[in-house]
Amino acid sequence: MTVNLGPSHPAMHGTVRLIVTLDGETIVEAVPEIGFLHRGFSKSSEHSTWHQVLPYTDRLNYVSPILNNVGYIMGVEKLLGIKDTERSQYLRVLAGEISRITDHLTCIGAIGLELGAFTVFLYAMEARELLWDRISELTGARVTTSWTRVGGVASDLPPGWEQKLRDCLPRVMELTGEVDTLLTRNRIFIDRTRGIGVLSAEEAVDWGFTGPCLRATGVNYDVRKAHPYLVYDRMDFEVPLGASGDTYDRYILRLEEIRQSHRIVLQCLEQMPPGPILIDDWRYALPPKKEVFGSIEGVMAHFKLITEGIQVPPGEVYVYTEGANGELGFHLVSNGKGKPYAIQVRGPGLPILSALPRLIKGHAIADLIPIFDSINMIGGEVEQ
Amino acid sequence: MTKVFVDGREVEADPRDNLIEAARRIGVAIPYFCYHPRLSIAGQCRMCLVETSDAPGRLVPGCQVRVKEGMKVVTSSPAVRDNQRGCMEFHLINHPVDCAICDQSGECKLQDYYMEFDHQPSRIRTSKLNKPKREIFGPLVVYDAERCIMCTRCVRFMDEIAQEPQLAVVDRGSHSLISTFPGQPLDSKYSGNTVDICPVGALLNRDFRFQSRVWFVEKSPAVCTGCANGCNVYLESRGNLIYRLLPRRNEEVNQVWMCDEGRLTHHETNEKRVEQGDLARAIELLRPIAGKPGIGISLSAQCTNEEAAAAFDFGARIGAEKYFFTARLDGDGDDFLIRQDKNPNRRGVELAARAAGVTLHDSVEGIKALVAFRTDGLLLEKPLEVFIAIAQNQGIEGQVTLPCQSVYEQDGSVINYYGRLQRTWPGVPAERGESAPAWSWAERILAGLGIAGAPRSAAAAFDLLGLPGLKLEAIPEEGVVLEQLLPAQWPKRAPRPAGAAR
Amino acid sequence: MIETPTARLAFEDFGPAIPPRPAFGRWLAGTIAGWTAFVAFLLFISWLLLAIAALFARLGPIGAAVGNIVGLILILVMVTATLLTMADRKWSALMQDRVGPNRARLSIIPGLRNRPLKGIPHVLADVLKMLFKEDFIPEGAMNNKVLFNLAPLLAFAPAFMLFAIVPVSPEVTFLGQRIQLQVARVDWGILYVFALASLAVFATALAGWTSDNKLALLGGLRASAQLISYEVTLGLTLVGAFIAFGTLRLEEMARLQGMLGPALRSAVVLAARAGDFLVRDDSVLFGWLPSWGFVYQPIGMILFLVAAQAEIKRAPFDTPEGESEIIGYFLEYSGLKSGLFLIAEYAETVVVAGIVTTIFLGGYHLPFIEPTVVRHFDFAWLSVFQVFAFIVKMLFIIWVMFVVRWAFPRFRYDQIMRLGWKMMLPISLFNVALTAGIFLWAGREGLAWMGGIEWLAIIAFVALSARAPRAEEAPHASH
Amino acid sequence: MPRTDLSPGERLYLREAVRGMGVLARHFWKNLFGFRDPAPEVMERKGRGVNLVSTINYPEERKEYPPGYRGMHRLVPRLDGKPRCVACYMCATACPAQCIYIEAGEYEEEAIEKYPVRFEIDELRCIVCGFCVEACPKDAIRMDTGTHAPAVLSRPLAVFDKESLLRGPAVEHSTDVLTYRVPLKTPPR
Repeated sequence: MTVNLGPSHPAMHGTVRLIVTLDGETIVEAVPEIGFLHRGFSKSSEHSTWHQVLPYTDRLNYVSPILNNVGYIMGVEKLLGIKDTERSQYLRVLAGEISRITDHLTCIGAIGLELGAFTVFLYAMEARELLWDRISELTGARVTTSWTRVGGVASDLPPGWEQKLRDCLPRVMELTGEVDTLLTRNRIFIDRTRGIGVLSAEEAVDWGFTGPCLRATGVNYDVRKAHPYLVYDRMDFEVPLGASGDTYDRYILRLEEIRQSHRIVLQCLEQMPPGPILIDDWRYALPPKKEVFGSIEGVMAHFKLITEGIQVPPGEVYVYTEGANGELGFHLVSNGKGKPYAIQVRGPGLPILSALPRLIKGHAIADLIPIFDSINMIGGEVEQ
Repeated sequence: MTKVFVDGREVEADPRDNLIEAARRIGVAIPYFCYHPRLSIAGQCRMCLVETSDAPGRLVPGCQVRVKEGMKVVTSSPAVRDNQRGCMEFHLINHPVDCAICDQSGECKLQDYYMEFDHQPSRIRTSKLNKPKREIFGPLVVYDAERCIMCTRCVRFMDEIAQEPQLAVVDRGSHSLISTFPGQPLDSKYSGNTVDICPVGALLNRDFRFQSRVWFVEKSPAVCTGCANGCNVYLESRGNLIYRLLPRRNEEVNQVWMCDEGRLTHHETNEKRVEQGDLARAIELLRPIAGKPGIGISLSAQCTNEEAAAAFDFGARIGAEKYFFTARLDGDGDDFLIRQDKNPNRRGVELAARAAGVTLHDSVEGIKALVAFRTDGLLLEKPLEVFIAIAQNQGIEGQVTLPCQSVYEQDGSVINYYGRLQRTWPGVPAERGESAPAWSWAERILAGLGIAGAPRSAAAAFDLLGLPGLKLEAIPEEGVVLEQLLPAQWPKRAPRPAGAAR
Repeated sequence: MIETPTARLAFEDFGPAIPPRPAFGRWLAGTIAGWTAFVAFLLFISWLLLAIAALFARLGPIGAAVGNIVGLILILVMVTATLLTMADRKWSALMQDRVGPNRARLSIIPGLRNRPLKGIPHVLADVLKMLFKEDFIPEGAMNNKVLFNLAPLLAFAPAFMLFAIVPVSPEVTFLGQRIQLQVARVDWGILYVFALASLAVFATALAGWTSDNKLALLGGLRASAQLISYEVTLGLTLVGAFIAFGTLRLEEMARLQGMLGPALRSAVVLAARAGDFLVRDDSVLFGWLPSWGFVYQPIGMILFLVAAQAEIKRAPFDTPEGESEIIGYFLEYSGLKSGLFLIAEYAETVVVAGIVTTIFLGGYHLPFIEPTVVRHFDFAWLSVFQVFAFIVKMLFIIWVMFVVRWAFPRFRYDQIMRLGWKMMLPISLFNVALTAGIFLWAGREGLAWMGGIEWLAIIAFVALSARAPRAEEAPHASH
Repeated sequence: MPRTDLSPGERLYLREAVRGMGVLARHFWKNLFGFRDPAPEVMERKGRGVNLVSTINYPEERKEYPPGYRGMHRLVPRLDGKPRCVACYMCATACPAQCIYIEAGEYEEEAIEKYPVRFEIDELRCIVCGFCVEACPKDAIRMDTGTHAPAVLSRPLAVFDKESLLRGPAVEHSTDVLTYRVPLKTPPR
């Protein structure tokens, strides 16, 4: 029996379609079909200036947009050969880790939701909303942040924001703890997730897994530790590892990563130095508003940057950061103009999604859903 | 050839070259404001100062200094860079914060050079000098003294190229500005060129002013339809509108200039267009009389070669009795770029007629039905039984009027007054209504009447012209001179093919 | 030129409009008033049910039955089930830190135009929506249109008929009529429940099959297997109760869990003679423990609740629906038919709660104070309170079932089967054997002791059993 | 994380069931009897007896958007009520969604020559990235209205024109042309 799940199906986040061949309730074969959310990211980027690509990156992994912003802008900075200010590095890490927490909360909530534990989903969403409120105070928008800039970030911490964050983090962790209570040791949940969607470490590496799904199999690879960028080398955090690479491990690993990200956020708040948040070089960063309003030099630099974009020297870079779901790579090619020649994104979701048929083969159709959720496919980054 | 070294690289330069041109040969761009290759050297802006081996320890203006055998030129030493920065700073002292309202921004040399050579905040703390803004110099040109950097390119152009000295520098020092003479506006027929050569936003085109930003419009090559000279131009268009025409370099037709009249020819394409046509009704009207005597074809000298060829083809297939030639009336001409014949393709229509072996009549008479391929200059003394017009602009209404594409919108070719066959390209991205080239309408009418074989593309129509060895796609960008059409008499200063007699 | 139509809006219409913070005192007063009104409303409903029954009872025995049908099934079950659709959403909202539905307005009533009324108009809105939505029958179902239409009826009707044997009040003289709030008093009592409940499986199977939809078919298959399996456990869990009470009749079971009839009457008479204010409730075990079914049958009660939850296909046993997997056997239904499936689920919840209340929670009995109430008021007042008590207990059970529903993830289909056959069936068999043994050995007193010990064991088990180490206590990889 | 097996208590469902129900029941009773402060900011709800409900009853209750929030656009007026905008098209250029349509016109008498005859924003196309605000060299467009674009019943209604966008407090900078420059001496011929 062939059953068609999606593209419009309650459990198919991000509109993906699974053509599932069943034997009774056992899955013989599953073919994921993507493309329903395709937006032509690469092609659209070629017609935008380097800065105008930024809103597109918001929409890659739309649950942790700041991590995409950071990854992309780091690529442009690498092409330009410049480095952002120290404070902006801390800000990027801070906001990025908050985004990671929101992403993991969403994933955990979705696992709960699809397993019928709707309450878990709502608790996770409640915690996520608290953090997104902070993000919106910081960046001006909850999800479509477009927050980073070449050479820094768009806005500094608003007054009183740090205290607000410190106020809301305990509540976030409390709700995370309640999710923990409701799911982690619950036998129904464990029966549904343990030994389901198992992938060995070797196979995971072969499939190109990264991020929590890879670490759930026991492979110790986290870009933040393996190739530290920004100020991650100054942060004290641990990389949790799973053992068996099943849905349960993927779930519990995300739960643990939330706690680790929480630690990083607190450390960032402690260590963050004062200083500028944007480099002072008018070839790359827009001049301060005062100069734009009042001096011809400022307004000319401003006009050139807006109309023609940042002049990026010809070259080709691949920049990889640890996105919420794994290694988020940006391959940027510049031909020396104000617009990218080509941009490709290595979304962590695609290799993981492509392993889905392997993961769910032989399981019941009811297991498809938790497996699908635990790999946390985000339509935006899989189908650029 | 003279051998010089620019930034350590060897350059084979013409002995008449100055340093800027020599450096340009290997792609090294020395910045300049006042220099123009076709104008005399002024040395006003000091932007082009470079170091040479001839004058160690001091900087020399690249525009004034000619190359010398073995000369070593350094264009990016710290001293040169420092001078460039200083020059920029100097030019910007009194420059108003006007990018937002200045039409030049986007193609402004100040902006380009600032980003390339300066990109530093301003150190000036005094207020800027106020000068007249928005001086209307003439019908096409408006002047803003604050933005002017006194490169005097415009003054030199009017003196040397237009040869109508209408501009001058008045006042002194930082108060100096460009001015017209009292009671004498800048009304030269070439005044638009001063806008083109102005490196900043001081002289602006009143026709284009505030219509669009320069980075929104798309450039595409075309041939001006204003007169028989066939100046090479760039169209700048967006959507289905053409915003302005700029001269395109062609040494043998218009050098780098064009006249004011030609600059305004795009208005015909933008305004008062016929947009819809009832093809079915046209076919209905023609069906009973097709093949019977009494059908006339008229075509205007505004037609492209393809349209003209298709018109004769159409006439032959439908059994036309008579062919009529219409044209716009002659206007003023001069001995430089402006011709009296205000039609872009009189020679082409004549050529097509010769190829088709028909005779062209001037006044429309002796027929019952008329199909007009473009209606410019068409005069009907009495109403006809059937009158189908393929027209670009509103004005003459036939029983059926089919919308014709402008020359700027279609693929095709025209022949200028001295027989230069020049290609023109579709330059407007968006379609205007149902408009189509006249040859396309001819083909569709014939198809509706059940007559096959008419040319279905511009290239096919071009082939009817019977020009051996030439294909439409193969016409080079600068055009081909058809030797048999070369005139005996040349206007005095008009650019002409290299071998032509002066 | 590009023509774009433009919008002119009054910008004052939208903008931050933050209401002032309400005073805490006002909120408190409102809350207290609201709860008082709720209790008063329940009391009024109790009185109304009795009054209706008494009114119809004037028309003779058939009239009495009709009165009970009207009062219990049409008013109590139907209204409760309807309200439960709302309560489910509101309660879940409270559990999940939400506000819950509050958009619908009774805009045709002048004074209530802009009042959300805590979301109550949603009940009406839901009903109207169900009634007026297009009744769409998929093409594939047209071949079996009769069966397709029959399925929701088969789901709906038994759910309501089940309540016929639930006693809501004791036999009492109310408004001059001898009445008891129970539709049918039959010897085979609870067997009626099992007989009718098994009809529901036809509804799911028919719905799944006739929908001509693979996912619905899967749902129907899952439902038939699940329902049939849990029927066994459902029956066995109650066998212990039969043993304990020695009857199948629910009204008997209810009566046995408190003082009624002559015993109550004589106790009150004695107390009146002595002038006591309080009258001792002799049915109370050991002086403090109401002799309710849960005392005798702890395991039976828990298992019954679980099995009933599975039987009415509610989470965590909602695999037949499985909204995130296969959407459910009623996938292709729309409009009123879909509504029938949904309301049947809630009606079944009410019925199960009613049965649990009757068998395990003392039915309509008020512990400790029944004789005192009769001493100071009279039997008619007592019955009003008893109906009230029944409704409150029933609501509590419903609430517990809802908490269960919202707290757990869903089982997988095979895990449900394993739970049913390998865990619940053996335990319930064991429970039957144990109960029978103890009853033969020590009678009901012994059963009470056994129950007490079992409760202690369960509480100790829940409170003291070790929790496996938490995730964060385990070592991390770090480098 | 080495795998830990379930303890016997957990294997029997009941223990975790009770714990889970406990969490829910705690939320339920706290929210049922808690004092719901409809103040929009959840973080400010502190103190005893306050419930946990974080949902906001939009539109009766509204959350105040934070100061930096990118809301609906407005065209900033000058002190004399005309828009500060000089129709430089920077916002239209910077906009990745191309939602801004401008037509420029000319003031006859003022030192600022250019002004927008038409200035329209299609709020449906807008992706609220804020690049237009960043791109404006005249501080003429801002997204500080503290509201968002309203819901509309048809697409054309989401296109806001100059008059409806021009609102909010007027702004003047010392660097404005009108502030420091003498009036145009020679009116255009």
